[in-house]
Amino acid sequence: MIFPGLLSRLGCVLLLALGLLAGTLMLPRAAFAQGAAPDISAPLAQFTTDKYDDTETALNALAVSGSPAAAGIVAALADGRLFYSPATKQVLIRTAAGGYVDAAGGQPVAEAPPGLKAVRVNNRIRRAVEAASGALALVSPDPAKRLEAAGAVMRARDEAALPALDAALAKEADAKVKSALTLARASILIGKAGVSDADRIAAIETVGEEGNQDALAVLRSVPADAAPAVKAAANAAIDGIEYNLAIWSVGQNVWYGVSLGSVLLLAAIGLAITFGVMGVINMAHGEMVMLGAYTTFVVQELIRTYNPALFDASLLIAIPIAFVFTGLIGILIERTVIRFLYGRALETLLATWGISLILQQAIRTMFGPTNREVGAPSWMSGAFELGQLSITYGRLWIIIFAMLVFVALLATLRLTRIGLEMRAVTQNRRMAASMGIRTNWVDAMTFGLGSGIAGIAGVALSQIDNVSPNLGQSYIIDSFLVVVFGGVGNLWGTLVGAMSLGIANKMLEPYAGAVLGKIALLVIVILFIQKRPRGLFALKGRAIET
Amino acid sequence: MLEVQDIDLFYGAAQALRGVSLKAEPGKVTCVLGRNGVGKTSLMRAIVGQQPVARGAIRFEGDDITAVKPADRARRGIAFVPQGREIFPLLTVAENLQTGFAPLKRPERFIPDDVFSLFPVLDSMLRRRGGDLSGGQQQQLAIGRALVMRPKVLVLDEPTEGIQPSIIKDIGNAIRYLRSKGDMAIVLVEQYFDFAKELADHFIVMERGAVVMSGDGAALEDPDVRNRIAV
Amino acid sequence: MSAADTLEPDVPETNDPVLAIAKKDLTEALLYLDGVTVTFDGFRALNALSFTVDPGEMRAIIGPNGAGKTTMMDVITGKTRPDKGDVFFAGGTTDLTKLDETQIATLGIGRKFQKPTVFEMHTVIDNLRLALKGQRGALANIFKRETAAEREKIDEIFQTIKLNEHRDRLGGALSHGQKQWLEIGMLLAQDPKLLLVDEPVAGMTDAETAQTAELLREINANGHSVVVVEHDMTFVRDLGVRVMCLHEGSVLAEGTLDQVSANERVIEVYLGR
Amino acid sequence: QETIKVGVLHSLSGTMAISETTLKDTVLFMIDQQNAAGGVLGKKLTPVVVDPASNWPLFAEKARELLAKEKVAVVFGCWTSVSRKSVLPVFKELNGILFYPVQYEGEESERNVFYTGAAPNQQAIPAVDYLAENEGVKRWVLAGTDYVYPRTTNKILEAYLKSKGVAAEDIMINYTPFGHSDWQTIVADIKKFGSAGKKTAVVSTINGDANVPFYKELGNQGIKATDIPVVAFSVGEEELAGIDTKPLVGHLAAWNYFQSVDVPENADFIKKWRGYIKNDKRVTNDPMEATVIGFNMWVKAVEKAGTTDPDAVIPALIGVSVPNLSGGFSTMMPNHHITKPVLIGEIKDDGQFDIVEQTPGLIVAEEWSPYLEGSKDLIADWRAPMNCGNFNVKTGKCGAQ
Amino acid sequence: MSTATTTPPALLGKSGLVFLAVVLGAAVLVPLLNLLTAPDSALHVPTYVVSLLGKYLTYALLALSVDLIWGYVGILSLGQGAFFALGGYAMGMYLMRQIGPRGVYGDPVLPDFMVFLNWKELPWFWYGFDMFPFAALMVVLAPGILALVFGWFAFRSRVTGVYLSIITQAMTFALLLAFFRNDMGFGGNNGLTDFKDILGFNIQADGTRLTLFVLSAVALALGYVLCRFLVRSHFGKVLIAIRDAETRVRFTGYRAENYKVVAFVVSAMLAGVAGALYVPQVGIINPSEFSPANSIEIIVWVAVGGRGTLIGAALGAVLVNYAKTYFTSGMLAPYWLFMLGGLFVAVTLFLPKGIVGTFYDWRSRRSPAPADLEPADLAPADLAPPDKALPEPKPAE
Ligand SMILES: Nc1ncnc2c1ncn2[C@@H]1O[C@H](COP(=O)(O)OP(=O)(O)OP(=O)(O)O)[C@@H](O)[C@H]1O
Ligand SMILES: Nc1ncnc2c1ncn2[C@@H]1O[C@H](COP(=O)(O)OP(=O)(O)OP(=O)(O)O)[C@@H](O)[C@H]1O
Ligand SMILES: [Mg+2]
Ligand SMILES: [Mg+2]
Repeated sequence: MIFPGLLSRLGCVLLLALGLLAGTLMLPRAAFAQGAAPDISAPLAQFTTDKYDDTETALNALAVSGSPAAAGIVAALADGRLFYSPATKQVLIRTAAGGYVDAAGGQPVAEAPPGLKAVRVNNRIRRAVEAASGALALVSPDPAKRLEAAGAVMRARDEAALPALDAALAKEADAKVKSALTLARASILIGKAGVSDADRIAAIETVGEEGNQDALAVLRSVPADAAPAVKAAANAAIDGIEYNLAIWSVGQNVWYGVSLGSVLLLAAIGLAITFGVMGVINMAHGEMVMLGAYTTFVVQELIRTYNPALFDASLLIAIPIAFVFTGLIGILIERTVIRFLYGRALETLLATWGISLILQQAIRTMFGPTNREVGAPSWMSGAFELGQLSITYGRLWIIIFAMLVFVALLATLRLTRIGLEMRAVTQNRRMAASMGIRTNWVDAMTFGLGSGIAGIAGVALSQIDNVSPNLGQSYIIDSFLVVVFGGVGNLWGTLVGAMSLGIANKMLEPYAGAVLGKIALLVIVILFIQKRPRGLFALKGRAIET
Repeated sequence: MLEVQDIDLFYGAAQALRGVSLKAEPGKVTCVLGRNGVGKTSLMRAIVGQQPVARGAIRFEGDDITAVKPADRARRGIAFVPQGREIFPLLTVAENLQTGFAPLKRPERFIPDDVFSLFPVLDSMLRRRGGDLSGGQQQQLAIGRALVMRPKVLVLDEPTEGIQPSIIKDIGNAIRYLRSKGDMAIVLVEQYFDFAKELADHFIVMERGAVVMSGDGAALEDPDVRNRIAV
Repeated sequence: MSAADTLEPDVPETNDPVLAIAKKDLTEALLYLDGVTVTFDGFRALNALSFTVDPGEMRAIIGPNGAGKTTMMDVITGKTRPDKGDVFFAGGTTDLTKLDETQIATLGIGRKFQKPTVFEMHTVIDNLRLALKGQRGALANIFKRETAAEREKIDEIFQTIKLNEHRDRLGGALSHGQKQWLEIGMLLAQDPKLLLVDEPVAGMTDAETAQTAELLREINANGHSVVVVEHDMTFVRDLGVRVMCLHEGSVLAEGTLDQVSANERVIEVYLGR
Repeated sequence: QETIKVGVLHSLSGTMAISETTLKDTVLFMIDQQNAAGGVLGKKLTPVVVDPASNWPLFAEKARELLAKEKVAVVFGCWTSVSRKSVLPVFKELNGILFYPVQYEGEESERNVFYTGAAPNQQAIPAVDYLAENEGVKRWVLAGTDYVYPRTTNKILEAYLKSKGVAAEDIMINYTPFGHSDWQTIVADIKKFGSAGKKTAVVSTINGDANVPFYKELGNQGIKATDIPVVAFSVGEEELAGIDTKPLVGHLAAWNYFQSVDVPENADFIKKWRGYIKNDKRVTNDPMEATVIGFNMWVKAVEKAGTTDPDAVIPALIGVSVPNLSGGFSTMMPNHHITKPVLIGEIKDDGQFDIVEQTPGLIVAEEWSPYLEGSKDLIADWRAPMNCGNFNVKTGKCGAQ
Repeated sequence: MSTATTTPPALLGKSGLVFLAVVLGAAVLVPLLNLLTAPDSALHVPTYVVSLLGKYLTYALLALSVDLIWGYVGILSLGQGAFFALGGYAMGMYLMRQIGPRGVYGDPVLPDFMVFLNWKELPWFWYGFDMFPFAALMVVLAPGILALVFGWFAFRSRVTGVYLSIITQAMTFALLLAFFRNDMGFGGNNGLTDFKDILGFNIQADGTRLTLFVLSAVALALGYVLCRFLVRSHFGKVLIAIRDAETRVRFTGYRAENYKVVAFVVSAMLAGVAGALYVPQVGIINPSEFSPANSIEIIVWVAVGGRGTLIGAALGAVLVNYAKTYFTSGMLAPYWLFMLGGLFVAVTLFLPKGIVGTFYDWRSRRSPAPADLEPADLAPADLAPPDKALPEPKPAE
């Protein structure tokens, strides 16, 4: 597999290599039956030339050297902990504790020579490391690691790994790992020179059963000069997989659509309150989202400085803070500006436009004009596979989060006293006051709620977009589009509007491309509004006229 | 209980009320009569606080409430049935009634049975949106909504407008019943003279923003009053 | 229109004789409704409603709140489309259900709304000017000038609606009752063949009510057909015309006011005892 | 005391502020340094800063204001091509001098403009060469924002790749709107394109804000540099400062300068810059270096000409050589572009670049690309007697006249 | 301002005359001061200022076009910039064709951007733009036809209020994306630039600049008279009625959609003319003119000046843009967004009807007219108002 879900979950193959090697330090001798303590000084010397070609040769030499030190050196290289001294040509490994040990022998070095330089790696070296460590990890005691290693071997399709693979296969007890190993072996066989046609066809069948994108890649690598029967088998397998994938790709597009939809929903849902319920044409809505994102940034900075251990919880901590903070800003805006504008909806456009300019520039002055880094907690990075769907955790959480926010908001509006008062006040402020409802308070709360929701949307959006002063601007148009498309004043409309726009967008994109797809979507919305001039979930009947 | 003293009211530069005074007492119905555009509605708005007064004072239970906000007047016990219904169009009938809970304490937050026995149609349409109701149904809802507040003063601006005769009778009976309980003061604007005549304990007649006549209910029998309004 | 048949106390919802009569009257009737049904989310606001209005006839319609009177007007003026049933105008020549509000208005059907609706940001006189019968085309109206005849007509209407001193005030600044009058004035200005008047005297004093009745009679005498909806029985009596009582979306009783108000069912659901 | 006014025409608000604000600071820093060193021609320099607010017509208006009203001697400014195009007529009309510090699509050479950023051959082509040679890339995704720079660059690259024997089906070209933020489909497509059994790389001319979500999506979908490397031409240290680069280690960028260039000149510059801006984390990047080079060239040319009069400074600028920050010298060529080394860097986990390749010598800009039909016969030479930005060697005529 | 009661309504009224005098006065004075005074004289108007003023005037005309539909018909178009840009592109295409072989590649027919993207021949929609009369026709036709088609569909389907606003925004956004595409043949993001001459006159010559300025002033004056005439006519009364109670208008027998379409098309054409005058004066037209934010800004100008007053729209446009010019230079440059934002907030709070609207209010309060409320010339009537936004008395709080 080229992109095994679990592999990418770790995000970085270097970590993987380290983990694999740590677990298998004692095993290389078994895997590569060799004599005792071979001499590795030649490869080590090559590490000190500061040339990628030499580094690669050295690495390959090490991998087959059978030296017990090899694994440690490879791990250090992958991890950027392998150093050399240009002066003394000594190669050293930095330990976790910060000290140095000699690469060849492993004895601690009392005093590192001055001017140490790291042995540099580039993508080519990284791939070589991966291949090397993959072979080493095939016999790890941990089945999960073996599974990952099998995937890595399959990806590398390095013929040199074949003996190790065979050895591992012979010993393997775990069925899952075994099939992965078989697959890896088949993948190598397909492209290997001098394999009998029958073996190749068998290998093609094995790979063909896997049925995913990676299998496709393997099958396409059948040598051009292969026998016709082999080619036919490969083509048949390819056709089968492509058909399979085409079906899955519909599902994949729907998934992309839903996840885009949930982003749109998050961006729009606060607006569904300030605009949809209150009728304020809130041009500063995007800036509320931005404030939420910056809150996340600040929270993460604080956590990084004071308690890095909490980093994984940083988003959870940021959510209530962003809600309260942006909510308070919203209340401030409502009390100082918006409240003078009720009944003059269009003027709210002017004022909130002004406010949005001010907020943008304020953030620019405080945090600078450039993007700020908001990190992803580990539980939000990576992806897993569901059939042929690749589902990223980040998106999954955003969808879940969007739904939670939606349900919470719906419940607040429908089931609570304040929800009722909000709706009453926005429908007839004067009469609501005469019913004893404190309209000032309700207005402030409603605007605060809408702003606060925008703020927590910002927490989520900080995970997928820039955290910059312009963040809000990029969502404001889409947000209005969603709210209006769904039907103003109807929360369900916002939900369905966001989802249908998201899915439509993602369905169009593969055919029309991103630009034309977006244009087509806009045109569709325009035409759709002709059919339903009050949006998807239009309120009907007399009630809307009064 | 409620006392309006010598108030002036303006819309921009136009004066709508000139030195109007009025009194409402518990267990009594005060009727405001007059032709179109003489300022009846303006007076009611002044009482509930929807329109500020330029001069004069409004007192309620001894306090000067001239500067008190409408919501706080409602919380003190002044309920309003406005001309033109002004129900909340997108709230259901039930929700419309529940808006009246705002001044109430938690245990009192229920809809009194009276409301439904008076206007059975509301009970059968609890889930319909207020704005979808027919005109007369909306008027009934507006009255019901005010009653939910258990007010001390009930201000009714032409409550019979657009209501079918049988229910007008019921409303009349209801007002009589509320009056008989003795703790509620009722201010009633009414063009339907016979209706007013039957209910009024006190009345004022307005003309061009000013009070031109006032007296006890009995004085309404005087043909003079009817003429005044008819001119 | 032969009334006798429809005077039975209880007219069932779909009474064949009624339909037969209605059919027969199609070519003579100015307005013809047959089996009109309107439902809102499953609620039947009109239930197979059938009746006709003859040219030059004035008809009063009463009925409990929610009986469907306003909905009936909505159907006639094109605001609401019926689920079922026919609505014809001018002797069956025009199917109103196929037309939109503007077309219906240009045919000569004018309406006064239950809740007075005037152009709030226009002066009273401009409200009348806009309503005045005449050119409706967009381009033509760019160069339109007011004629002497039009000015006279407006003055005349002002006499009737007694808002002369309010000529230059904004419609939105009028009191409720004044708006009612203004809307009646606008209806007069339109000079329609058929007037649909929804609760014209709500919020009027007794004297004004009498005047309005007089006004409507006069309009009717000038050859206009009128359909009036009202709850004010004095007013209906003043009109002195055929009365029809709606209930739950269909005709409950029809006849003179006395006949109708003697009807047990009408008393029960509408008048009260 | 008489001073010399220096115009600074960079957006400080709007969408471009994110990139351009730093350049404004750089010019101010350079002026500060120059004044500390005694100014120019014995006069102090005073900056005139305006904010064209990422609004192209406003660029023209502000340029006019700088030249006509403020009478500045030189202007440092612009980032996007359209802003340059917008001010161009103004500089020509009022005979001003503009230093333009950003890599761009080429196809231009004007008397009044000095281009200190890279032309496509000074950035894109070496990057592609590197990938082909070092990573054995056989299949190419050219992904860009749908505007002129990516379009032109990709046209050039496409022609170049084809000339190197890459088949048409091994090139995928994809354009996205400005500020595109949902990259799921495209990244998935890239993944699919890359799984055809041949080594695949992405050449990204994705612009500005769209990069962050793009890289985040790459990370999310687990596309690692070892699988499908991405080489970008618009992503530098400043842009990376907003991304968690751990999942991106190994992806590449091609520039003429990286902060990590390990030479004393650069270390010195970074130190002074951080001191000036009072932030010892502040990064440096390629357009900053281009600004610095341009500034120093202008100073040198003014001193050579003995006046700030554009008619004297413009010819004086040609041939001026100043140290660049990567240890060599850059020279202003007669085509008003400068010579540059090309550096390829791999992203490191600290947001810096590991320089994996550097061209041995300096590369001269090809302002008119030989790979484009219309421009292959054009050359620019602003020295007498040619004095032409678009001389057609076939017809022997200067095109614009 | 004359009230609507004088019959026939006075076409201009006092403030209208003042406005025309100012605009036409400027048209005469500015060139004179530019040509006849010495550059160091206090009265001298530098050429640089002339082209700035010329730009403001085209913005003023654009704002006027918005006010016609927003102030009087209640159509809040968030896509007015599209019509402006289309007019601009029509003019830009003419100017591009005028370059002829003077482009950098020396191609006699193809504009530069087509040459370097390897276009072989001129796309059909560029035909005819080498002729000024054709281009001039397209300046009004292109926006006019788009407005006609768009308006006809939208108004016939009774799309109103925010729904209309948002689809106009979607329209301009779609156009923005389309024009950004290089494949469209309009120069992509770089747009059309580097114009040489117009009708044979060098576009950078001072004389041409002055002429363009004068033309802009005259166009603004004519545009004002046209709008004023429209809104004062019976047609205009119907427009205002539509703004306040569209359904009622239909029941009165007017075909509201036709009225709206006519107003929309006229407004689009005015915007197109503004765009056409704008392009030669600023020297560039690029897709960012289609950006939704631009269109919103136009609305903001109108609101600042006073919606539904025409004069206010023009005034607001000039004022806001002057503020922008002023604030973006010098000491204030880093803070100019604070100022501009602050200005918008302050105007809404303290001058609720915009500058001109508030002035009218103040004047009528000083001399109480027969009416207690100022008729005809504007007021709220908002889209989807939560409360009916009318001379609603404010609660006593
Ligand atoms: N919002 C307003 N703005 C300006 N003037 C108003 C406003 N509301 C009412 N008026 C004017 O104030 C006067 C009194 O109006 P008000 O509504 O109090 O009359 P009313 O006695 O209630 O009449 P009606 O019986 O018709 O309801 C009228 O002349 C009316 O035109
Ligand atoms: N959109 C709607 N949804 C649900 N019910 C509706 C809707 N519109 C009208 N109704 C119901 O239809 C019925 C008929 O209403 P209509 O307004 O026609 O009555 P009406 O006879 O005019 O009454 P009134 O005398 O009170 O004006 C009422 O019960 C009303 O609640
Ligand atoms: Mg009243
Ligand atoms: Mg009704």
